[in-house]
Amino acid sequence: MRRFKNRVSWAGLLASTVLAATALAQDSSLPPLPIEATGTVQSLPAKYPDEWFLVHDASFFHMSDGKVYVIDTSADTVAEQVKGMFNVVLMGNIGQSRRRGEIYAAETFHSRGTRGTRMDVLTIWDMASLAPKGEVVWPTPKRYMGMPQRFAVTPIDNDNLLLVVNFTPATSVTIIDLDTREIVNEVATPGCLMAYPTGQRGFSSLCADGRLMSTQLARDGSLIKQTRSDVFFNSDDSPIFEHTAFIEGTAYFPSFSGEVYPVNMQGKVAQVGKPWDLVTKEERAGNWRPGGIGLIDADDHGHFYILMHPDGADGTQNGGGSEVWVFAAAKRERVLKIQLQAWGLSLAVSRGKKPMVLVTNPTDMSLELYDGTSGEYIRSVKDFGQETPLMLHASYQD
Amino acid sequence: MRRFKNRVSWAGLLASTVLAATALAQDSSLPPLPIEATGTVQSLPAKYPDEWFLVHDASFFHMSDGKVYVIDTSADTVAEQVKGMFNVVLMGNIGQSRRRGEIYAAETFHSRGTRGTRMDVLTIWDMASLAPKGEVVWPTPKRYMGMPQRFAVTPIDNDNLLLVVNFTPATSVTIIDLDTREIVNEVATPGCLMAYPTGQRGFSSLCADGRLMSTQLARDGSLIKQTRSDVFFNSDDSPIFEHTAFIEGTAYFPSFSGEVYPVNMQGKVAQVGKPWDLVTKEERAGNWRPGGIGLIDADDHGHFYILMHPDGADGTQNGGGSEVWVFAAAKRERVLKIQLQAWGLSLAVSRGKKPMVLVTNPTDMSLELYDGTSGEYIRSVKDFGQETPLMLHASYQD
Amino acid sequence: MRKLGRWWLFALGLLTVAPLGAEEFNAQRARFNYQMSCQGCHAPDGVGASTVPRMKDFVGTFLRSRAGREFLVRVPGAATSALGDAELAEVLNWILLDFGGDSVKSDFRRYTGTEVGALRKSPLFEVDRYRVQLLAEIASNTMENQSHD
Amino acid sequence: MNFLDDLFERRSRQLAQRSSRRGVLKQLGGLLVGAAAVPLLPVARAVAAPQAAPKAPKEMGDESDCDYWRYCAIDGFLCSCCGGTKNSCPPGTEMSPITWIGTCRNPADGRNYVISYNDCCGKSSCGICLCQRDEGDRPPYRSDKTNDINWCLGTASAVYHCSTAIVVGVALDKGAK
Amino acid sequence: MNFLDDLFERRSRQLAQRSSRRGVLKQLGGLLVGAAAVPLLPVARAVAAPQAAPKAPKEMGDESDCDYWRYCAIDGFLCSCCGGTKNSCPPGTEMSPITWIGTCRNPADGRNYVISYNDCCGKSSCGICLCQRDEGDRPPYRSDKTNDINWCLGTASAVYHCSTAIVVGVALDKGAK
Repeated sequence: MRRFKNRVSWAGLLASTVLAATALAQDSSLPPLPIEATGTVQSLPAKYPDEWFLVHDASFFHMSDGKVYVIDTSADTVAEQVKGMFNVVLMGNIGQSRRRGEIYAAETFHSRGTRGTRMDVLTIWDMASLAPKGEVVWPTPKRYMGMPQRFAVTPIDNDNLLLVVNFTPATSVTIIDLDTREIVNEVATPGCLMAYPTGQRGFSSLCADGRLMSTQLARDGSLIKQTRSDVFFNSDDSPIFEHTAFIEGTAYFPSFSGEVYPVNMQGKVAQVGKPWDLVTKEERAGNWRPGGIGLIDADDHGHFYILMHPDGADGTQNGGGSEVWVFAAAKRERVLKIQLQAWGLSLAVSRGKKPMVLVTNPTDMSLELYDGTSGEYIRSVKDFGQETPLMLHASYQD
Repeated sequence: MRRFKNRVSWAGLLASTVLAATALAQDSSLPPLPIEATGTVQSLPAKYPDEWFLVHDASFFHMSDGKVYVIDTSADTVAEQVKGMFNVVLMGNIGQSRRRGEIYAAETFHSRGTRGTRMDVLTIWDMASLAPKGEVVWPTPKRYMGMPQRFAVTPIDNDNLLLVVNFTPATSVTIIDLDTREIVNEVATPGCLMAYPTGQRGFSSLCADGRLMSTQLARDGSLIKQTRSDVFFNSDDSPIFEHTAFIEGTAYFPSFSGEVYPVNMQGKVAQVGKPWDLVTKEERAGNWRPGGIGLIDADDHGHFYILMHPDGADGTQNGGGSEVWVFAAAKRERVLKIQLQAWGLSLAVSRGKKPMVLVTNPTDMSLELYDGTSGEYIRSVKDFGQETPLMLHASYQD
Repeated sequence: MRKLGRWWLFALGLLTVAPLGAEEFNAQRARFNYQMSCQGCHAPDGVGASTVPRMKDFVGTFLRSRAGREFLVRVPGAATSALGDAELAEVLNWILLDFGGDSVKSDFRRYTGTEVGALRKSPLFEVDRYRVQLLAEIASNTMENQSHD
Repeated sequence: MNFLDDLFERRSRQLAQRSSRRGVLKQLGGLLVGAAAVPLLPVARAVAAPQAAPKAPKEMGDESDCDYWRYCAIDGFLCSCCGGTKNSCPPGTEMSPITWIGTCRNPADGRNYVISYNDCCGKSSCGICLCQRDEGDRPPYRSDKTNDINWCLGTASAVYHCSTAIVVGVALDKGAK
Repeated sequence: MNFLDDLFERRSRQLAQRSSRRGVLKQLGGLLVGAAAVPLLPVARAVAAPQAAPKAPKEMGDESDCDYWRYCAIDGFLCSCCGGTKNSCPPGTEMSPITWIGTCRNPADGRNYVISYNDCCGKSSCGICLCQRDEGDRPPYRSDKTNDINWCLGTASAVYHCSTAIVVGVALDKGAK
């Protein structure tokens, strides 16, 4: 069918070509094209525009060849959309520093590709050159490997320190000084995982027993104190996602069943607020629930965006959703429903004045861009060499 | 559409399930299933059956994660077809030893995946365990990297020596002793490339100036003599493919334009025979030409099989073909034309009594199996995790 | 599935196991709970794997000090597990009996739900170094006792 | 490439189907409430053939099918499709000793079994029979119940190839996890 | 995954089209013989807009299109689609100093130019705008005329990312290749 369609269009083309070829007088009086330089390599602005995203394709079918694409979603063609890429090997995770113009990628190498000695490395990428400008090697490989996360590689303390989550299955966080690019500490987080920035110089982790554990660090990365919250959810019966959106120092954690837990992360210790419903009674009856991988993100205007699906059940929590719902967090109010073209698996929302929502469409692994204010579908980003772009990150800028 | 079709079939399923659920009496009086062992790993026969092929997927979009699948083409379902796989990193090449039950893979690693120190390695895979049983490391990385080949990793001398082709762009052949798994020599082949087994203990290479260069080796891999043939083709105007099929010591090299050059490789020096036409006058008028990547292979009955396409032109030589033509080499006679379902890019032919032709269909990257005697289409091998299975190898057995 | 499975059992009236009493010991239930909450990392026979500590023929060593006894409850795998207090006590007792071997004295005092419930309220923040420290203390105490003997 | 296309379409279709399957089933007035938890295809298939009832342990269905009973909480490539089996690894890989555990109901005997989902490691993604069922799956902070983590831990290589589903026990009849 | 599907279908379609295009063109009695070697689309597009003729060097067409004139002998991913341009590498890659050379005819001035196809290296396959034209391509033993080889030689990394097409000279008028 495609083939046939194509033949037809070729026939049309041929007709117009006859015209073209007879009409065209090539101008041989033009001076010849100049000799061009070899060896030229492009670079990017040190601060990426709001419309740019980092698209993390862990390449589920070829994990030794994971990729992060830098994508300009304001452009129309793939050639204009793709600004560059870098590799992140074996289910890596990334974080960004606005201030330093750096992207941090936790990745894993084996001396023989898929076998041999394992080495865990944090690679520091320069945002302007997309070249590696440094690396930090784990003394013993132990970094967390799994579906891509947003809070497994987390800069804190005005980007002086970088936290990288470990899992062996013992859990800990490696702390890196971003000035010296050295590991300064490793803090155990027994029974708890991930690193959500908390206070001036700390982080919180979600625990198996339904608590949050907050860790306060000193300027040099040494441990000041760890504090466990009260139990606020049951990870068997009412689990919350490890994915969250930060709005003015509060992290919004959605639950499997459609509530959201606001956690104030501005103090030294995470303060869990009262959960509220994302769904109405009628929607709950239709089993509307949150779902996806990178299923929630925030804009700069107090809104968070979350992927929702109907007919939710045990087992649908990672599958994504047919709609994106937008909530004014402070008002606990839904302000917009975006009907996706097909389905969404992960999303990210751009910073700046005009929030744009980028969504992974898992049926063809394309990305779809929606206006975060009107919900209007704008364009797709596709055919950019992606395999499984399962985590999207808005670009940060000052 | 697909989606709709699916719903329909689900409706049917539901209907039959009602029947099933009411008819089914689960038997709780059965003894419980036994506890099963963990840690069990499968193995394969040391000699693969005729119906098995090695499918080399260089993963053109993820070359750090190239794969070779062991495929049983006699089976119906993918679960039965796939016997195992191993990785071959960065446009590798493989060879096999019947006698040793080994597969040799020339591959390349970098200390940081896609960057850092380069290391060229020959990995020796055990055919029964599909585990690596040894490796040979190049003192200076220089192995040939490109579209996969059949004669870049070549065992000779009853599999006592292994030849691996290098390209920096200076050309040479590294010689490995397969008993000691050590590099015993490197022989320069200036202006010539590849290693086609020649005589008892030697090889020939194709040269840019339209000659063959034959290299004779001593038992220890040291060089005895190199001999250049007369010019027998023009690589500008009448190039031959570097792909060839061996039948009883004669290598048949097809030309771009549809002739075939028989080269007797049984003596110490390659002897080029008189070329003959693969195409009739009428076919030549329709520009029927050979084309593809692994475009030619032989069976055990004196036949070679070659991918052919009509409307050939400069630029179509690597694109494959719509038909496979089968020739009785000694008689210079075409014995069969196989019309492919869609298109073929590479092929391989099984050894043994009943030759079977496996062809890469580039439109969906599936493999299609044809009866080499009748030309009948038998089945497809698909959905086996492949990306670009561009080179196929028949399995050898004694 | 699990959820639906439960409905199924309801439907057949198969909910047979009564709530766990204070000091009950049901080895079958304990083994099941061990499997569901611990075995993934600690292996079927408690030998552990790579970074996961060995319990087999060793776990009883911790009972030789009070801090060690508390340690077995306060480690994250126990303290933060999804098991109820009584279930957790039962699993710990089962681990000691089934895996402990010679490291457990035959007259060891079994954990109770009450004890476990109190201890697990303060899960450890740091495990590895504390474990080493505990074992060193236990070792030196043991040597001291032996020298007294 | 078709296979990817198919797999991912299938994945979202499956989700849709499962939802709607549940939806439809509910309307059947609870008749199938129990059966809904049972993989439908194998059941239907097994019933199609008349059965002598040997008093030996029994399983039904196709172990290379995502709907096979043991895979109720799996997320990954089925080793059955990769040169391994439901409970063994493909040649040349290593089974991870560290894993996570679920329970699934065997439709042949109505029992719930404890299933250990051991990953096979040391070669890259098998890429075949991607199966995501996620029933009972919890986020990674509940590590004993998560399939979102790379469980190639304690193996020589951390590279994930495929997943097995091994019967390691019979579940207690308390509708337990 | 659609993009792979598309790319590969496109690849075989392109082959088919090129063949048939040539076939059809021949029937036009040689009128278009010269033009047949010229990418048709850019020409047609350029003509559509009326042109003032500045006496400056000129190119026509879309450099992210496989039919762009410089790509007559290319085989690989177009750097123009990967964050680079027709003659420069994407950020963070390294241009190979060792390469192969072809000639292509610039439809704007009718001249044949010497084109250097330098690969960009050090990151894995860009994966975008796969373009295989192979005109004048020879097997690897003719290394000065082959695009089947990984030309990431003499670079820090041997990993191929994408291909550029750089004007390095004007060809002698002998219809050379």
